[in-house]
Amino acid sequence: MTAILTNLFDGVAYGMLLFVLACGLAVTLGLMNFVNLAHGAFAMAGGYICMVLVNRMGWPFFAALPLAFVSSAAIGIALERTLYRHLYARSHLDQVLFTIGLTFMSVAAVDYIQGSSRVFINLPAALQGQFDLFGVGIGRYRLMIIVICGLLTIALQMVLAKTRFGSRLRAAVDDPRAASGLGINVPQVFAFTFAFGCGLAGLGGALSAEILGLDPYFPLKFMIYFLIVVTVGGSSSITGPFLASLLLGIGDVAGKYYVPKMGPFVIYTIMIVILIWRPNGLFGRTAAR
Amino acid sequence: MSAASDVGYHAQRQARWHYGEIAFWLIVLACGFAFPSRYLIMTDILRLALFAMSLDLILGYAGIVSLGHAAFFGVGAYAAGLLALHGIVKEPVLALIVAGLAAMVLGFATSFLVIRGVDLTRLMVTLGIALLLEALAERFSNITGGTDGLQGIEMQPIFGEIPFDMFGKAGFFYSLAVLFLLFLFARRVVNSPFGLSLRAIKNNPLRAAAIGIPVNRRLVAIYTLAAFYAGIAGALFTQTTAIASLDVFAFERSADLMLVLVIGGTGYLYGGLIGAVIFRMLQELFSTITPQYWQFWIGLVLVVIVLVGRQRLHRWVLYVPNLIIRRIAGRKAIVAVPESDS
Amino acid sequence: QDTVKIGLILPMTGGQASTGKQIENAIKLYMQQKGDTVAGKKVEIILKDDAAIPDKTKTAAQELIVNDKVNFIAGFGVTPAALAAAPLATQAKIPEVVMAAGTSIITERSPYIVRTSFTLAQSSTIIGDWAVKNGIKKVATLTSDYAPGNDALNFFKQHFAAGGGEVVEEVKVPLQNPDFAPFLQRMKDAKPDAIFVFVPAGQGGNFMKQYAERGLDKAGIKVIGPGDVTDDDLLNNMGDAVLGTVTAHLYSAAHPSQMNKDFVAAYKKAFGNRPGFMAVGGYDGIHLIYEALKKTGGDTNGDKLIEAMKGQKWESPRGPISIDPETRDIVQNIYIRKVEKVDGELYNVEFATFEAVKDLGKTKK
Amino acid sequence: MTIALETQNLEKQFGGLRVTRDLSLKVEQGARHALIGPNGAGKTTVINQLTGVLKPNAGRILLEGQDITDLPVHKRVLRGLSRTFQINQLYPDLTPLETIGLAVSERLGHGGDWWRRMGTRSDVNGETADLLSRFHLLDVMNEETVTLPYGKQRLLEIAVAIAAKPRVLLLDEPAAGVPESERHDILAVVGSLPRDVTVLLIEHDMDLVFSFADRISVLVSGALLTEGPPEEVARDPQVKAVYLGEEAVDV
Amino acid sequence: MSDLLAIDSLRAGYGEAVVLPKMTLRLAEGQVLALLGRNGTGKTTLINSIVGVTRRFAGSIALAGTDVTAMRPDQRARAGIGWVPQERNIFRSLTVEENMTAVAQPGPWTVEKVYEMFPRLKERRSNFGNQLSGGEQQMLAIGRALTLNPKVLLLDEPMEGLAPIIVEELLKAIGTITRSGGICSIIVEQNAQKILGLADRVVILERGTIVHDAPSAALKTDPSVLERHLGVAGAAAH
Ligand SMILES: Nc1ncnc2c1ncn2[C@@H]1O[C@H](COP(=O)(O)OP(=O)(O)OP(=O)(O)O)[C@@H](O)[C@H]1O
Ligand SMILES: Nc1ncnc2c1ncn2[C@@H]1O[C@H](COP(=O)(O)OP(=O)(O)OP(=O)(O)O)[C@@H](O)[C@H]1O
Ligand SMILES: CC(C)C[C@H](N)C(=O)O
Ligand SMILES: [Mg+2]
Ligand SMILES: [Mg+2]
Repeated sequence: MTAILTNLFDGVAYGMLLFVLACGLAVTLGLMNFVNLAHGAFAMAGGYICMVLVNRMGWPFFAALPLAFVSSAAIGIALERTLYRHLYARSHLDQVLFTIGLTFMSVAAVDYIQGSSRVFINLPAALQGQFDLFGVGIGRYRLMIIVICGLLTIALQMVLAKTRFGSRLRAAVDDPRAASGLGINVPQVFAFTFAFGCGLAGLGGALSAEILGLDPYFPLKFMIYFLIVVTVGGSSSITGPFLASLLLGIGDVAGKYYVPKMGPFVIYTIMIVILIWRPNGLFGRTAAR
Repeated sequence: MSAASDVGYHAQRQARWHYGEIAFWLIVLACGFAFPSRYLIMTDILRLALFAMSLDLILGYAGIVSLGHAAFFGVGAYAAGLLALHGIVKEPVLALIVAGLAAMVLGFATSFLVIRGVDLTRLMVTLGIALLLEALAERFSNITGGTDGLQGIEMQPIFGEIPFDMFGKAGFFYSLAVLFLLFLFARRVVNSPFGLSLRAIKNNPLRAAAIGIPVNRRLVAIYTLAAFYAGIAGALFTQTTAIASLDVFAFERSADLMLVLVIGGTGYLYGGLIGAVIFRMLQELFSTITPQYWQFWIGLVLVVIVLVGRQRLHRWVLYVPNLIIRRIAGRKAIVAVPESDS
Repeated sequence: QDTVKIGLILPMTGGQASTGKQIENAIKLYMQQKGDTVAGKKVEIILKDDAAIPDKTKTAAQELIVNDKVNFIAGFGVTPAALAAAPLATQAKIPEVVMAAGTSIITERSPYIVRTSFTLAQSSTIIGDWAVKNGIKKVATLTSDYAPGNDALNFFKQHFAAGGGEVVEEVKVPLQNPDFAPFLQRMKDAKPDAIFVFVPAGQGGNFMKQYAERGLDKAGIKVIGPGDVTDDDLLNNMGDAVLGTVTAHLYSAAHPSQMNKDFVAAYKKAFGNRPGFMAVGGYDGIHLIYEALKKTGGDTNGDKLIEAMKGQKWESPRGPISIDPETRDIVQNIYIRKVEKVDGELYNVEFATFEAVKDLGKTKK
Repeated sequence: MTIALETQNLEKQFGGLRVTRDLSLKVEQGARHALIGPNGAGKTTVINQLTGVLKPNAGRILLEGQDITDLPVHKRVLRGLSRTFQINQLYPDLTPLETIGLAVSERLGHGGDWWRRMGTRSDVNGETADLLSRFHLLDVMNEETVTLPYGKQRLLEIAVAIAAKPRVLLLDEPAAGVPESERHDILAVVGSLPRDVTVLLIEHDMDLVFSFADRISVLVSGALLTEGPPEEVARDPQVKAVYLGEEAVDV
Repeated sequence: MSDLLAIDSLRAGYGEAVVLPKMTLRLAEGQVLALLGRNGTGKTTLINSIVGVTRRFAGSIALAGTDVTAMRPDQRARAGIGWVPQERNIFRSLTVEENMTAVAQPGPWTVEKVYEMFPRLKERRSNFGNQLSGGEQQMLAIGRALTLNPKVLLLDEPMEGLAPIIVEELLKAIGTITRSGGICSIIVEQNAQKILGLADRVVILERGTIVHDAPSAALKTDPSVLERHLGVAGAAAH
């Protein structure tokens, strides 16, 4: 019983982590309809920035986290203004080409600057280790991830579904020309959203370093996971990717625990089955694009 | 000229051979004699070109995106490897066809999963299939050699006559012949009513069905054919390198393929061939200059290609050839205007 | 012809890039120290990236042999890459110097292969023996699911079981594995005395962090294994949880010889960080090439070079080593080390030595 | 008189919304039948069910007496049921020549032919040329459809539907977006169809409807309100109240 | 009365193509202008140029005395331009209601008032844009433009696809709205007869140039102008 609960806890934490990492992509891909395969590069940027601040400059971890968000968002906005915005109207294949190109560049650049060895972020003692809750081992760090991600999810869902910003964003995506003719400042909406997505990625990168490790190949290694989360979740809301992340996280952890031999089968099988059952993802809108 | 024959004439416009095309193939053949020390990389390009052509058949013509085309490449590769390793089919050409057929069977079986859904779903389902196969190949390491790959493959001479040499000369001309034959076949297919109906489906599946096209059946057919092509490419890979390892299924292989095709342009068959040349040459160039950071420069090139725009680049690159061709033939090179993508 | 060309094929990009970098650095260092001429010939290195993908290795090797007419191929970050190049070495009759890959079978695949790294059998059998003798009775194993991992597991099990130990849980993890949590939980639930771990160097950090997070250290479960998991390259970054981890390995940056101290100092000066066992493999590999050339007097005939390499004996930063004339594999000391803090930094401190260990993987066959 | 197209107790729901309610409609062979009704009455939805784009929740559809309810879209076309769309559904990258040529090939059963080149069959060429000239598309036949002016695209939309040599043709607002002066071209073409071809027209342009139809069905909220010859429908006070308004219709 | 909309020597088009060579047009408060012309004469281009989504080569546009030439489309919209595009351009992943609330600006026209005018929309309020019938989309496009509370209402073929009874109501409504103060409207329409009753003034375009500009009353008595420019025999003779 406790084993089940422990695994559930680990799975949820892992899923939440995937979610923070991927939800920026859910925003850019799902809502803005922009295939940003360089998403992981922003996550990596956030991770390395946090690492440098904490390990090299001695910042406290909790001060470095927001800065990881802000600086990734800043990088995001800079790139959006200079490069990305020219590509919204282009075909998906062009977007793929462009963002893979950026990813390659980021990988090589980080390799050049930071070396190719894996790095970790020094955690405060308060976040290390486990405590026992009714016999269930609760990792402190994982608990923190769950709390942060949970709050984030709720906030995001509120913003996107309940506010006018959300509908203006979707309008701008559906038909940028008409949207601008009807009073929506499309470039601004896009830039803000994009930056926010990058910021989330950066935060995710910083949070994930402890569990997934951080090296220059991060954006390539986890690209597939991000894409799985977004497609399985569907693009109509944040709830979809959130549930998909949880499902994958729990499925992956349980799979590894109970049938370690099956290796990566579990995730891929879950994905294929779900996509065949619901081709637009769990929360996709069927009458879509 | 009556209206009907006029219509016939224009309908065959795309199917007619252009001087540019003939020149293209002559140049390719000439390369085989001009650079005898570069057979290996050129063979590599040919394989990649064939593989890309396979993707072009489904992406450029039928609009099916795939990030898992390596699945078929991999099956072809392992099939050819196993056939040779266990001496089941010794003659390479025959083994090539058998391997292609194996991939084709897989293509047919999975096509039903792939034709559903939107682009993103297709991307992920195809990717998932390739990754599953990779995991399977890893699992059944007693058959596939696992992470170590199939080792110790020895290829018999082609038709029992022409042995594969270490310099890769036989491999090159063998690959070229296979590529050319399959190209001819593909060219014929895409210019048929069947090929046209694929483009119609890509453009507007709703209307396609509304003029009586059995959309799903056509998609299944072309997907299966493309799988055959990819399987052949994979088998060529094994036969010319005498190795098959897990990364024939890898995501990177499918992703590279996508890059190749997007660089070259989709929907006119030459895109994969041109893209393969450009991509491999760049890779070779950059990784010679800097084995560590070549990815940066490749990335930069990709970014620039997109920002400048492929159409414009093609126009620049083909400015001189076009000038010459127009002089001689009074028309533009066939490769001048790649169709844009879905 | 007065140059000797060495085709160096390494993973310079991709997940194994740090292996490639260490080896390349070590070779650069060696050539700085010893000069780039030997036996009157200029040594030229041609570096190719194979991203640890065997078919790229093979194409690279072929290109190097056919076009660049190299006299050696060297490097090889992973086992499949080393294997892929083997038939070419045989065909071209040039030496293949394996500087990283660690599966036993490699040297059997071509009479032209020599190895200056290590085999997993060497360290795994030693730690297996050591474990039973030091009161570890129940072990759970966690190994990466590929050839080197399986070598490590099998040789460990043989020796551990022979001594009366019991393996209570056996888990093979995928090579590319982001999160160890569920596996570690399994380990924890099995309540062993120790976990035997082999994961490729880069992942050691992840493993050790999560080992500590899950409180396995506090539960009194030790970590033992070949030294990859506490690779010097990453060790200092892993946090205090690694303290006390006991591994058997060929090299520690803390190896107390003067030669090693100089080596570490020079490496640090040149590249800013500590050398790991990969670096040593490269350093010794290029040394072997130099020595062979010296012995042949600059003759680059492959057969003569291989003959010259067989039986070479020298002092390396890792200690005394030699090339077994029969198997062309390395014979070296294996040290039992424990992670300790030295001057505020984490090191693998050697406390027991097994001398001149041959590859047991081969003698068994 | 034979019935060309018939629905029996057709039902369609979107979520909770009943868009087609127990609809039983008969269209006689050779009829010029119009289907009118307020916006959102469910006219397009009926067409979509007839052609197989949507599956009805209940009820049957008969084409010339045969049940086609479960046939896929393309099979219905091959049986002689063809349509135009309210919003053009064309192939942006294909030329009119290719579009029509393909439609003709498909109907003649050559669509799956993967070996013979396009344009080498004289029967296909002849018919394609004929259609292109009837629809004034010969001069633009080699231009990509996207680049054509809207009016031409609309003509092409209808030409494609007719290329299928339908026995029953469904027209969903064929005149939408077509200027006054060109509407008559379209009407003329449709009018020149052989008398045994049955036409079902949806249109909000009452001038067009009343000059064309010999029978009109009025659909309101998914159900049939009334049906009859044009004069009768035009006079019906209910129809005036929900649809026609005060507009004076000259019949 | 001052001009609410003033277009001066506007030269506009798409890419390199100039569709409107030199357009000058003024519209006063309370006026309803009918914009007629054959296919492809530039009616939509004129509307779109006022909105700001075409390429402007030269000339200026002023709205209620403010020069809006340099403004982006969204700024113009907020300055008081309400647009019903020819293709309707309903945001497909927004619900009916969101389609309006996303762009709404404060003023007399609220979502509720639009619902009063088109009860059909209220029934469909939570349908997504791509789940509407053709006519419903048209209604929504009009309602959406109204919730912007514009000073200048630009309607590009707004009657297309609407049931006759709705068309009647819509025409009345446009009249009322425009004349209720502070607003002027431009209606593009294919069927001249439909709007002659409503419009104060008729402008006919040919190749991007105004070839006829006169009060609509004049046209009612003299159908030959329509015949000449539009090729329709007064369109009334049925
Ligand atoms: N996919 C869908 N989901 C939910 N409701 C839908 C969907 N498609 C259509 N509807 C609704 O069904 C009703 C009927 O639509 P339909 O398009 O058939 O009307 P119509 O009679 O053709 O109207 P119009 O004359 O305006 O074109 C409309 O109210 C529409 O909102
Ligand atoms: N996006 C575009 N790019 C280039 N040219 C265009 C574009 N849109 C329209 N045109 C051209 O501009 C000219 C005017 O078109 P416009 O759409 O303004 O005409 P219109 O009077 O509104 O016609 P309609 O009655 O068909 O709506 C036409 O010749 C058309 O081909
Ligand atoms: C221990 C590692 C150096 C083993 C290496 N990755 C191999 O494949 O042999
Ligand atoms: Mg309709
Ligand atoms: Mg217009």
